[in-house]
Amino acid sequence: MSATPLTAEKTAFDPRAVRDDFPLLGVEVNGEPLVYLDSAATSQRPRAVLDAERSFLETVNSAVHRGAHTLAAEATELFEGARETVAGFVGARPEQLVWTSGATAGLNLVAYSLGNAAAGRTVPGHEDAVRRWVPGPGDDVVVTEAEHHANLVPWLELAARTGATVRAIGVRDDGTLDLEAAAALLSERTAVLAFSHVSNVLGVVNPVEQLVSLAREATGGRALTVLDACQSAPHLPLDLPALGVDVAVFSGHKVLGPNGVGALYGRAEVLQALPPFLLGGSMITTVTLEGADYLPPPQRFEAGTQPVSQAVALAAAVDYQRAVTDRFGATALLEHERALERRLREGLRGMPGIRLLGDAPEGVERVALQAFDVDGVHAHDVGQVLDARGVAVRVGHHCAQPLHRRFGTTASARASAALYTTEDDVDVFLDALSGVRSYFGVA
Amino acid sequence: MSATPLTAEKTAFDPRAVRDDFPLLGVEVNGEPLVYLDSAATSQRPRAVLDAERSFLETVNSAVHRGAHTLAAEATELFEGARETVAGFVGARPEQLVWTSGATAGLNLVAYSLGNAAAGRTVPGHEDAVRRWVPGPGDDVVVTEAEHHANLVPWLELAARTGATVRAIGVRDDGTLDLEAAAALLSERTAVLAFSHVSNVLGVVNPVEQLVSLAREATGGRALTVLDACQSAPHLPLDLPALGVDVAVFSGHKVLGPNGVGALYGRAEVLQALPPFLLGGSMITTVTLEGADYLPPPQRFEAGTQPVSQAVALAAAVDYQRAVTDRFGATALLEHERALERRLREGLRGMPGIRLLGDAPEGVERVALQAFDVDGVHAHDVGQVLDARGVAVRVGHHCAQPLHRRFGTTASARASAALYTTEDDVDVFLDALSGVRSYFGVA
Amino acid sequence: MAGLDSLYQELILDHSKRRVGAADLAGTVEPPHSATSHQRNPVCGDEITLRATLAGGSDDDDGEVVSDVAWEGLGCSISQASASMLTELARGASTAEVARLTEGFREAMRSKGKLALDEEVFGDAAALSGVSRFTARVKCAMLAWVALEDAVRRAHPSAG
Amino acid sequence: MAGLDSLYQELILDHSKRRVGAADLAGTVEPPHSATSHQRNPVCGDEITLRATLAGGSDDDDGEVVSDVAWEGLGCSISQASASMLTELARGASTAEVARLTEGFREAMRSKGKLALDEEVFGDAAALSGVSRFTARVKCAMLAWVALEDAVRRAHPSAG
Ligand SMILES: Cc1ncc(COP(=O)(O)O)c(C=O)c1O
Ligand SMILES: Cc1ncc(COP(=O)(O)O)c(C=O)c1O
Ligand code: FES
Ligand code: FES
Repeated sequence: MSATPLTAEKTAFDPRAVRDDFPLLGVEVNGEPLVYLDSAATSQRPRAVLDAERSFLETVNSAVHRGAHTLAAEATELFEGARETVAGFVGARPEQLVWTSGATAGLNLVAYSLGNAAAGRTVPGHEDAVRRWVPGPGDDVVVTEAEHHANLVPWLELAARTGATVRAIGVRDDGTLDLEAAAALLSERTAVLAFSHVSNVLGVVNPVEQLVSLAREATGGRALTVLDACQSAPHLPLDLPALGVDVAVFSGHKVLGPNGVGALYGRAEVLQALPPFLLGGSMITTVTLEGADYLPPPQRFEAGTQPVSQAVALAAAVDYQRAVTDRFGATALLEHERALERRLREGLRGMPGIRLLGDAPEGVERVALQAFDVDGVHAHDVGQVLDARGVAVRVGHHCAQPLHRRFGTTASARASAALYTTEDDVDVFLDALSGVRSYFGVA
Repeated sequence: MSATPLTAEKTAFDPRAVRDDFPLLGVEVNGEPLVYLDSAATSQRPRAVLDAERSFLETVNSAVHRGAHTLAAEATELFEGARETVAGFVGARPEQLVWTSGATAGLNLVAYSLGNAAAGRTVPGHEDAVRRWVPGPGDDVVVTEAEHHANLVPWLELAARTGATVRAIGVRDDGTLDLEAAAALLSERTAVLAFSHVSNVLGVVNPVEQLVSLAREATGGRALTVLDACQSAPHLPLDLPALGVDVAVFSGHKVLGPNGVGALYGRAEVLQALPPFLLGGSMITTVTLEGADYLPPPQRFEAGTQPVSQAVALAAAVDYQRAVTDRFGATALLEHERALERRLREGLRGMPGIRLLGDAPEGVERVALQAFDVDGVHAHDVGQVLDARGVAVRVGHHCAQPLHRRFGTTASARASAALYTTEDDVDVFLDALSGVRSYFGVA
Repeated sequence: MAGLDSLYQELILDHSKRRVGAADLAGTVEPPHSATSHQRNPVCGDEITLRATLAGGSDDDDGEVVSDVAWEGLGCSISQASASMLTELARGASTAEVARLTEGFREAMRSKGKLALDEEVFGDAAALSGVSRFTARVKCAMLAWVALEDAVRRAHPSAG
Repeated sequence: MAGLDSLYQELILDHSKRRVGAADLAGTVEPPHSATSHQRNPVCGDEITLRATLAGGSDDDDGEVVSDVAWEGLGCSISQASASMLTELARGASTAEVARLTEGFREAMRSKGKLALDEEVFGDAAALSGVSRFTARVKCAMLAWVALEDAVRRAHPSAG
C-alpha cells in the first residue's frame, strides 16, 4: 500500500456513489439520519449481497457435496465457486481456503487442532510437521497485548491444557508493536506466534512480513504464524500468501458479507498437517465404530452442513467490492481510506479532553478506525449522547481488555469506517462529540 | 404423539395450502416440476423466513450485546427475542438455549467441553458435577449403531484423547434399537449416552424417555444424556425438558430456517457445569494475559459474533410453523405426516426389488423419511433416474456408514418429507422409481 | 435531544458527581452484621463493590434495618447515580422495605418505559424511570441494586 | 428422459455389466512390474482397486506398454463402465499413450459438456462424453483413470 502513488489530480472516490446500494444506511435513528461508524463491529451489506443470497435460496438451495440431484449439483458448483472467489480476494487458491462460521471459529480451529495434536491425534504422515507447533510444558505461545479476545482466549486455554505459557508482545504508547520486545520474546520455545494485522482498537497496521521473518529467525523456523486479518480485510487489499503467514482468518460480516460465515486461509503444507477440529459429516472418508479417517483439506475442516447461502453471499460481497474497485481504481479507494482516517484522527486530536488510544506518528500505516476516551465522561455516556444525534459508535472494551488495561482504562469509544463512509459522517460525529463534555458539565 | 386421537371426519391438512409460501418449490428441474424429497438433508424456507432476515438486515442489523447505540439495542432485543421463540419451540426457557452454527457444532460443543474438563478446565464450583460425565480410561461413551457421523465422530475423538471406549447399541433388522443390548451395555462406567431421536436413515422414533430412565438406572445417574434431535424437530412437536435428556441439539436449516444457525438445549444444572468450548469475545467477564473468567450460560458458549440475522430468521421459521399449526391444528398436521409416511412406505414395500432400511412393524412410531436400496442398481444411478423426472432424493451413506454396513450395503437412496410435501410428490416419486430397474435392465 | 434529556435528568448528573456512599472499601475490615457484594455488568465490564450493614431485627426480619450502605466502583453516570440514589434511599430502611423497593425498581426498569417510579416512594431514584426505555442501559441502573440485594442476603443472620 | 439417455448410453449400461478386467485381486500376488492403486470417491465412498502391469521399455518410457489392467470395485454403473472401457483401451497401449489419453479424458470430463471424446481415440469410452454435463458424476467416471494413472506411476521402474 505504501507504494501506491498519491496524486492530487486523480478522480477521487466519493462514497456517496455507493451509499444507495446499502439499504440500511437510509434508516433514521432518534429522528436523525443514521451515521453508522460501527463498521468494525459489523459492516452493512449491499443489496447485491442480499439479492445473491435470496436468489440462491429461491432457486438452487439444497445440500452440497452430498446429493446427485440437479439442485444439489448446482448448489455445489455455486458453493465451490464462492470458495474460489473468496480465496481470490486474499490472493489464495481455493484449496487453501476453509469455510468457518467466523473468525472466532477459525482461531479456535487452529488452537484446538494443535490441542488435538498434543493429545496424540496427529495426521498420519504429518506427525513431524505438526509437532513443532504443538506447545508443551516450557513452551510459549506468543501473542500481542493488542489482541482481540478471539485471538487470546483460545491460546490461554490451549496453554492451560498443555502446560505452555502465553507471552505478549507489548504495545507502545503510540499504538505500534514493540518489535524489540518481540525479538527478545521469541525463541525456540515459541510454538505459535498469533497476532492481528490491524487491532480493532488501535487501527495501526502491524508489520506482518517483519514479524514473520523475525519469528522464522528467532524460533528457528519452529513457530506457526497465525494472523487475525479481521480488521485489515475490510480496509486493505490482502495477499495472504505474500505476507508469508502460515494461517490467517477473517469474518464475512465485517467485509460487507453475511454473519455466520468466515474463512481460514492456510498454506498447503500447514493445512495438510493440522488434524481436524470440528468432527462430523462430510469431512471423513471412512467411519467405523472404532475410528474415522479424514478427507484432505479444506474438507477435513468443514464438518457438517456448511453456511452455503452465506458463502455464496460472501462471494457476492467480494464481487461487489471488486466492481467498485474496478470502477474507481484501487488507488482512489485507498486515498479515500486515508483521507477519512486523517479527518477522523485530526478531528479527534484537535478536541479538548479527548485522548486517542494509540496515536501513531505520521508514517505509520493506519486504517480508518480510532478508539478514544473522553476525560471525565464514561464511554457509554459518550455513546449515548452520540446516539441521540443518530451517530452509532461502539463503546466498551471492544473485546480487548488487556489492551485497555495497558492504556489505563476499562472502556473507550470507537469510530470506524467502511467503503460507504463519507466525510460528512465523520464531520457529524465530530460535531456531536464536541458537545459531550459540556453536556455532562465537565467542560 | 401416540395420545393424539385420529378421527376420519376431521378436516385434513392439505400441504398445497402452504406450498406457495415456498418460492423454491416452484422451480423446474430438467424440464419437470421439482419434486423435493430431500428435506431431511435441508428443508426449504418459506418467504416469511426470507423476509424476516432481509428486513432485519435492511433496518436493524448491527452487533448485539456490545453497543449502546439504538440499532445495537434493537438488534439485541430481536436476537434475544428469537432465543425465547426458538426455546419455546422445544419447550425450553431462553436461558437453556445456546445458539450454535448447527447441530454438528452443538455436538462438538458437548464433546469438547467434556474434553476440556478432562484436561482440568472445570468451572469453579461445578467440578464434581462435570467429573461424572468426563470419560477416562476404562470408561465408556455409549452411542447407537444408527448415529449420524455428527453424533459419532466427536465421541470417537474424545474417547481417543481420553482413553475411553465408544460402544454402540445395536439396531435390529426392523430399524428399532435393541433395548436389551442397551441395558447390558450401560453401566457405571458409562460417562455419556448419545443417541438420536430419529435416525436420518431409518425414520424410526426412538423411545427417548425409556432410554433416559434406562441410563439413569444402569449408570447410577452418572451418564450425561445427549440427544440428537435433528430429524425429530422437523416432524414432531418437541418438549425437550419433558423428554428428560440433559442436552439436545438441532439445526435451523432442517426446520424451515437458515443455514449457519442451530441450537443446543441443556438443563440448567448441566449448562452451568459445562466448561466453555469456543473461546473469544462476548463470553468472558475478565480477560488478562494470565487467564479468563467466563460468563454464565448461555453466553459462556456463544463466543464471537453470533449468527444474528439467522437466529432472527429461525425464530420466523418457528413462528411460521406455529401459524400453520394454529390454522390447521396439530392433530391434522400429525395425521398428514402419518399419511405421507404410510404412503411412502407402503408404496416402496409393494415394489419388486426394493428393500427398506429398517422396515419397522406397525405400532412403531415413524416419521415420513425412508431409505431403501434397489436390487441390482447403485443408489446414485437410482437418484439420477429420479432426477431426470424432477425428483430430488438423497443418495449415498447419508453420513451413517456404520448403519449402512450393518445393513450390508454402502449406499442407499432416501426420500424425506417436510411440511410442504404432498401426496402427489410421493406418487410421482414412486412412479419414477418403478421404472428404474427396467431402465437398467435388471427387471 | 429530548430523548436524551429524559435519560440524563439533572438529578442523575448531579448524583453521578455527588456519589453518596462512595467510599474506599479496599483494605477496610467488614464491620459485624455486614456483608459485601461484588457485581459486574457483563455488557461493559464495569464493577461495583457494595457493603451493607444491618442492625436490629431477629431471625424473622422484624425491625431489621439497613443501617449503612457504602460502595466503590467505576462506571457510567447512570450506574454511579443509581448507586448514590440507592444509598440515600436504603440507609435506615428496613430490609423488608429494601426488598420491596428493589422488586419495584426492577419491574420498572424492565418495563421499557411503561412503568414510572413514584417519587414519593423512590425519592431521587425516581429520576431513573427514563432508563427503562434505553434497554442497553438498564443493567447500569440495576447494578447497585443487585449488589445491595446480594449483600443483604449475605449479611442476614440466617445466611451465615 | 433425453438428458438421461445421453448419460446412460447403451454402451455404458453394457460395459457396466460386462466389467472387462474385473477380477478378484484380494489375496493374489502382485506380478513383477505391477503396481496396485486404491482410490476412493469421496462423494459416495465407492472404491476401486486397480492393478497395472507394465512390460518392455527402459528408464525413459520408450516402448513401455501397459500389458495388463485388472481391477475390483463396487460403484455406480458409470464407474463400473468407465473401468471396463478403460481396461479395454489401456491394455497393450504404451504408458505414454495412456498418459495422453488420461489427460484428454480428464479435460473432457471437466468441460461441462463442451468437449466430446473422439471415438477413434477413446473407443467405447467415448460414450462417457455425456457424463461431463453431470458434474456430480464426473468423479465416478474418473475413478478408474486416476487409479490407473497412479498404478502406472508406482509400477514405473524409476518410481521404485
Ligand atoms: C440425525 C442427524 N444428526 C446430525 C446432523 C448434522 O446436522 P448439520 O449438518 O446441520 O450440522 C444431521 C444432518 O445432516 C442429521 O440428520
Ligand atoms: C481483530 C478482531 N479479531 C477477531 C474478531 C472476532 O470476529 P468474529 O466475532 O466475527 O468471530 C474481531 C471482531 O469482533 C476483531 O475485530
Ligand atoms: S456502562 Fe458500565 S455500568 Fe453503565
Ligand atoms: S456413485 Fe460412487 S462411483 Fe459413482
